[in-house]
Amino acid sequence: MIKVEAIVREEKYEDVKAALNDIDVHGMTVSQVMGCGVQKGYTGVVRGTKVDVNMLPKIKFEIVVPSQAWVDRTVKAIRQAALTGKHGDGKIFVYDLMDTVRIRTGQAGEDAIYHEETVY
Amino acid sequence: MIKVEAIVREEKYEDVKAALNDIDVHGMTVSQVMGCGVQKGYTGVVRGTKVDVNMLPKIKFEIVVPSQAWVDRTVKAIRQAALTGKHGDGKIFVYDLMDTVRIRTGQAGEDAIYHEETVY
Amino acid sequence: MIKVEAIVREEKYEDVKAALNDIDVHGMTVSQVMGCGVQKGYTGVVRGTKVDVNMLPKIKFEIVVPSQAWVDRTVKAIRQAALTGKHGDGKIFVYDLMDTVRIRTGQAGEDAIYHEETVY
Amino acid sequence: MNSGDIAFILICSALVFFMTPGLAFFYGGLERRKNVLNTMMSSLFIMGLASALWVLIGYSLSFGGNISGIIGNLKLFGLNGVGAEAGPYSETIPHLAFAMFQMMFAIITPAIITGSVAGRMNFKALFIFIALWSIIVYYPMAHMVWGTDGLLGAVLGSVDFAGGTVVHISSGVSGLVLSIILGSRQGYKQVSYRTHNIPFIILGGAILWFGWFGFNAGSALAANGLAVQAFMTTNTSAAFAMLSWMAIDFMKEGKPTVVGAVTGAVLGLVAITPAAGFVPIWAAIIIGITVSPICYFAMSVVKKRFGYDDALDAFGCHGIGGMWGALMTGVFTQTSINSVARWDGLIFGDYRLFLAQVASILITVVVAAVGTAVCAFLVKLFIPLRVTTEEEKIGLDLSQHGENAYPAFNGLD
Amino acid sequence: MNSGDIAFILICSALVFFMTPGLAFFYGGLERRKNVLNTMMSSLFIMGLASALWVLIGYSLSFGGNISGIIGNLKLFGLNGVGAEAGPYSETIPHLAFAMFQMMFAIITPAIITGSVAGRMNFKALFIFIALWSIIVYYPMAHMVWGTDGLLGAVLGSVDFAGGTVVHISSGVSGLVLSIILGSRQGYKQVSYRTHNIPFIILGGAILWFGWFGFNAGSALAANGLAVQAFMTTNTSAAFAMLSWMAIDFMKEGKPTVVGAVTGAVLGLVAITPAAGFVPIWAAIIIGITVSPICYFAMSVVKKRFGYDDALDAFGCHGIGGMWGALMTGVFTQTSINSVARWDGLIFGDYRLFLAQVASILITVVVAAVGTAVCAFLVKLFIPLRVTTEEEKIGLDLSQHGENAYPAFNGLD
Amino acid sequence: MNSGDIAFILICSALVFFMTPGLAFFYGGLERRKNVLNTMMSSLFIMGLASALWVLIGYSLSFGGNISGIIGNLKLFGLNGVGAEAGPYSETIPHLAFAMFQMMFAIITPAIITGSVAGRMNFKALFIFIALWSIIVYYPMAHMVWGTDGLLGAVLGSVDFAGGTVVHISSGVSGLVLSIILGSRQGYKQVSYRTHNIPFIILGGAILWFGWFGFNAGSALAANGLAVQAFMTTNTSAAFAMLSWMAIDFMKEGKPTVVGAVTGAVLGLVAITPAAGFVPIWAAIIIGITVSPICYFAMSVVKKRFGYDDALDAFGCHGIGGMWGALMTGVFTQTSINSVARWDGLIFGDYRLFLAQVASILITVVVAAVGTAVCAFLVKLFIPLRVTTEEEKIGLDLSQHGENAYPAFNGLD
Ligand SMILES: Nc1ncnc2c1ncn2[C@@H]1O[C@H](COP(=O)(O)OP(=O)(O)O)[C@@H](O)[C@H]1O
Ligand SMILES: Nc1ncnc2c1ncn2[C@@H]1O[C@H](COP(=O)(O)OP(=O)(O)O)[C@@H](O)[C@H]1O
Ligand SMILES: Nc1ncnc2c1ncn2[C@@H]1O[C@H](COP(=O)(O)OP(=O)(O)O)[C@@H](O)[C@H]1O
Repeated sequence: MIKVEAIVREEKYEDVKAALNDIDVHGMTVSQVMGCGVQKGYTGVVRGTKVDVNMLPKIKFEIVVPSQAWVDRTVKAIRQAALTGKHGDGKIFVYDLMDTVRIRTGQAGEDAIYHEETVY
Repeated sequence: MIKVEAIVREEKYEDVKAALNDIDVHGMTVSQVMGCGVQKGYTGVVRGTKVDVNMLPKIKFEIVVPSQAWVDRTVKAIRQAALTGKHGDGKIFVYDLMDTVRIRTGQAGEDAIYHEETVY
Repeated sequence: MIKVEAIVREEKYEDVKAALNDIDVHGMTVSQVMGCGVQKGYTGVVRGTKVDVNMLPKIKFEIVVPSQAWVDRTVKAIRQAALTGKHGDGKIFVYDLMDTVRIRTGQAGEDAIYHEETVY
Repeated sequence: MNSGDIAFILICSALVFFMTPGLAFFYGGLERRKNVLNTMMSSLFIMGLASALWVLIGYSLSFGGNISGIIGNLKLFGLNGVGAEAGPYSETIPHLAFAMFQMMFAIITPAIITGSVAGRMNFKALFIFIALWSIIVYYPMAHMVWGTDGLLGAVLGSVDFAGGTVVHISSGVSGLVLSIILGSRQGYKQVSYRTHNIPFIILGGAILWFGWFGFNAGSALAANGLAVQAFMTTNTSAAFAMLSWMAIDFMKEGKPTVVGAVTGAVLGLVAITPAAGFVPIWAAIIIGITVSPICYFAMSVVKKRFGYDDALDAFGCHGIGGMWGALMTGVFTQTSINSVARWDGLIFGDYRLFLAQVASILITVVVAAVGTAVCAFLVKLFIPLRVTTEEEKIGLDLSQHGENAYPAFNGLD
Repeated sequence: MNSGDIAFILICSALVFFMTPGLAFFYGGLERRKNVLNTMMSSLFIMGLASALWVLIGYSLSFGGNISGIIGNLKLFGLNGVGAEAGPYSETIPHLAFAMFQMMFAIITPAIITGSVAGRMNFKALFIFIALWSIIVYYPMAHMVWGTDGLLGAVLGSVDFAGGTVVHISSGVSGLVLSIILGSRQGYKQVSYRTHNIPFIILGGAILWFGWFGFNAGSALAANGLAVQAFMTTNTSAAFAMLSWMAIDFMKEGKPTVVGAVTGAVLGLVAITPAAGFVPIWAAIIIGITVSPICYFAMSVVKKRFGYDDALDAFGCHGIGGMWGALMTGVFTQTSINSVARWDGLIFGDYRLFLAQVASILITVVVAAVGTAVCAFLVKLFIPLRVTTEEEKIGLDLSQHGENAYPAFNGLD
Repeated sequence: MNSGDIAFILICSALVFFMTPGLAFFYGGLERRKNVLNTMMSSLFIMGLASALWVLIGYSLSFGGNISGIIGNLKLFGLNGVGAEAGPYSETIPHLAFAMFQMMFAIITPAIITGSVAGRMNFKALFIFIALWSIIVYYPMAHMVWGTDGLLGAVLGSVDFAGGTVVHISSGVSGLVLSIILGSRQGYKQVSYRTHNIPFIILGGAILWFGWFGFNAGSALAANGLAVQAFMTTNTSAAFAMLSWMAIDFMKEGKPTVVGAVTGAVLGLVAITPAAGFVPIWAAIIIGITVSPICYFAMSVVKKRFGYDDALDAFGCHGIGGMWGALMTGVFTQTSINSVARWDGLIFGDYRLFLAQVASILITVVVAAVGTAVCAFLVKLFIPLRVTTEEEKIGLDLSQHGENAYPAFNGLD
């Protein structure tokens, strides 16, 4: 069990989601975060006064996959979809997991994230 | 130090919190996330036009506990409280931690999450 | 690669950010979370009726650093900035990472988080 | 016909109309996020339903003819014959203008009820309930209080300037009864219900206060000195009630709350409604100061003691506040201000009006309570009143309307 | 001069003014979060631009003099000579009051267009487009329909009480044409566009309904029986259209949506606009009930079939709804209600008004479509109509205005 | 008595009333999220407090009797004797209607001040400050400018149509002084303060503009040609000021901001206030165009240079904009438009009105500055003016009111 955590640009949210779907990654958890790094934001203007906006909205994807092979595919897909080539494209962090449990069935380990049919 | 991370249905938030309290887990961090998996959302209608909602709001609990025994208790409590038996009940992910520090006291390791009296 | 995750008081957000800047940590991801622990919230009043607020807004910082030395510096800086001495100051959790990738360049490992010039 | 009066009543009608969306925001802000749309919609659909019913039969049943002082008849069906000429209720404005102004009251009154049952009522059941309630409770109430030869007004001699009994007591009591029939929300008492959007409460409260000028001053049915008097008593009562709630908050918790201040202002408006065009300004000060502690007590102590779940305090605000206002009208009315009142109030040494007010309040309580029970019973024959446990948990926005109020605020658009 | 009429028109002007920010919220709530400010600003800046143009040349070109029944002249430049005395359009109010009331229509009409092009139009291009469109489409339309010796009104004999053709058809059709010229938003059809803030839609819809009383009743230009009649038909149509949309939602999805109910109410208001002061109340009921299914069909089926991206349905609501209203005016008008109409409607046995209405609709469609194409062409000579792909992705709030609507709601402000 | 005039003043009073919650939203949207409720409440509680004071002593001290041209007396305590008959200020409306209309000005004026001190003032201290300020600054100002035999108006001959000095200069200058006494917010200059909810700014701005029609046109105290003139100059100035701010934004940053456009509109409204019923429409265009750059300079350059923390620019908008308007009134006034002015403006060759205006501005500045210092000193004797450092960090919503504006938006309610 490995977790791939990607921080990407807000406007890339739909592209990344689509790219993950394309490689058959359907399970994911997404959240809104703020980030800074090399890219340091922009300067807004409120009533003529400059205002620094140095935390930018980013999207965090968390995807748990069963193997390193899946990690590679996932990272590749995300990179392709999220790339603009400009500073601020984001980072991908990879973590090891001890265990996973599917609440519905109680399945643990790989079974917990293995996907049968997708249900609407 | 082990982190239990549970993604559950939004409407189960209060039940899970209560279940954790019951087994004397009082420290936790909670956030709003969106998720998809086997359960793929629903179809809304805006002015007669179908609109797919395929990311559903979920609640993420993060609970750091000192031992595997606590992990088991915690996972069990969450599962019981969060279960509906339908797709979308969520997942529990378990991670290993290198260290923990309590900001207030500087205590590290288990002490950092050990709870004295609860203070209002 | 190590991740330092700090949960701090909402009103300490700017202080912590400044403290991190001071020790030259520029890359970070921040999000809003809710938390409870020893500190159990406060009691509000709506139209004369007491209302318990037992999840308090907190800020989560996630900072990936290359080495244990950086972890120590970072933890120290955060502690100093976030400390009030009262319950609820928060916790710092430290995790091991398997890998890191910079989306823009594809760099992995330390290079992924190493910062060249900061760009606006 | 007087163009100044017509202009005034037209604009006042628009102001009263605007109060119903104001109420939607007032209530919507008080509710939990997952129920905000359902809460707002519960007021909004009535802008459609009650308008339609009013045009078809409501005006006729309320103000057309008279059957035993209880209700009108159907001679004015479809506003037939209600046109540009003056009607029986005012000589200076078209009959249709009077019907229109009154329509706005028939919209907001049932909307008030919905505050009591927020968070758990089946929307379809609510739709039918409101239609029935308009016919079974509202039209008779309007007739009895304001109609030609109405029982409470013309016969008994009680007075109600802009709807203390017709609007506030009737809706507040109906809300209470319906909320008891429905039962409490899940986890009521264990879980704390916080407001989800206080700026919306402020917005709603501000629109209500703004519109209330049309409500009360407009009830003079002319742009004259009486309208000015009603306008001033209205604002004065609201102002003092706001301050008096702030004082209670301050004394009890050390901090005046925003929700409390807005609630206080609304209470002042409720309480002055029956009295607005009958009492002197100093009486409005007294009415405003006293209504807040009384309703504070009802909402925080009585509600808890008896354990009913009057979710957004329709009863605590409008029921109790309306009764207090109607009583005080019996205390402070001066026939010299408005000769529609037959007798002076208690404080001026005459007890007759006061007794008429008490009788009028009691009859209103009975009509509202029994009428609501009957309506609920009828609806229940066809459709469950309450949503399922699961629907309630998920929230009524999604379960009743398939919508999410602010998907972008934790979603990603 | 009549002070009642002056008071009425002044307040009605304020009410119509308030509709434009109402529209900003109605549209803003419907858009995605990243475009909400741009969407609102697209209505707001017109409060500045159209007011300025109107004072300088707009009123003169619309209502000053007459060139071939098509447009006015520049004799009243800068409102020169338009003052406290009565003007040619009403004897009981100052000429300047008439110019002011009409100004409010010249503001909201172009604002409606912007709903069609939300989410992708360059703000600077929109600014210039709106200025051109006011001159090329709006002033001629206002003149032709309402001006002395105007082609559609005075000459052809078609009627338009408060702006079915001038306001709604012209803006709706222009929106459609401009949205086709611009092309669809990125990912249109693949990605689903959800509303981002339904309470704002409710707020905007409520302000629109509230202001519409000024729009329609004020168009009587006096506080008289006709104004009362227009007020009542307006509310009645809105109410029935809301209920009829709720019925469709219920039949199709089992759940009435909040967005649908508000949309229905707005449709009822659109459709009754040309008819408000010409038809009996029962006709308003019919107009209200029928407009919702027709527009529902246009928005959900026709739009999909043809694939144009009328983002917030300016065409589906105002274009289609306006046409239906103008047609129905030809069906239900009674000269006995308002003798401005030369002939009775179709249902009363006379086909002449109906034909005039059809002709008037067709001419309006042509003027709006051609005028819009011309304006877009002119703008394009200097500035691209559309934002870049990247700007569109990032959102128009940041790319066009450098702002973020609610930074605190996922930010940490 | 004229029913048209009464209708007009009643509705205008309601419109002006509505401006105060409008201001609450305008200010609330500009503030940081953690202070939004406190910022809104700072306007709201004044709806209670200033109304109560006005009824008790305010009207009497402002408009009852005359002591040395500086202040009235207490003969009209509790509005005693102010009733349905005409009063000394207008023959066509009841005396009480005039008192009511004026009350709305006494509410909004102190509310404006609170913009300067947002984010750091102790709420209890603010409460007492506002009470004192009303008595020490506002009532004298109102008397001096508008009261019988008032120093600035009747004696000196300066004119102020709807409150340039009384309302805007007095509140803006007081805000500046109070913000200096309080000191800057923590981290002012280091940390950037962003607006937290721009749609609320739009909503507030729109309500202000809408209500301002009542403010300015209503100041004619009758529904007549002068009211129409004031209405038109008001809208015209707002429109051109909005456009002129957009032009500045465009020239300086390449993008017109939404906050800027709304700010510009408000500036146009401020500047035209003293002039509305005295100047021709072309002068309103000039006043509108010029006020934005002047205030832009004050807010962006002067404020930075001197380093005071006028948080939401009450001084930058109302102080500076009001002075500019009062000056321009001395330039463009035409006695032929309104014979209340004794002399024509500078541009028509007479310097006397201009000098009177300058004197009136200076006196207002002194009264406001000294009065504010005195009030602040008095309050400080009993209670600290400023919250503690920790309370400021946590936010004033929680620390002053125990509330959280939108708990559900990052909470989980
Ligand atoms: N050391 C870090 N720890 C955690 N998150 C980081 C770190 N560095 C960058 N990030 C996240 O990645 C985002 C993009 O990083 P940035 O350095 O601006 O761009 P790039 O990776 O293209 O050089 C940041 O906004 C932040 O959310
Ligand atoms: N592979 C995954 N990685 C991260 N989060 C996941 C993953 N799979 C599922 N989730 C999270 O768990 C939630 C529930 O999963 P889902 O597959 O829909 O239901 P179930 O576990 O009952 O089959 C999702 O909405 C998502 O937030
Ligand atoms: N066991 C835990 N797991 C995850 N988060 C925790 C845990 N304990 C505390 N936290 C987080 O740390 C915050 C502060 O903890 P708390 O115990 O209240 O204060 P202190 O650390 O000062 O004793 C909590 O609000 C919560 O977000």
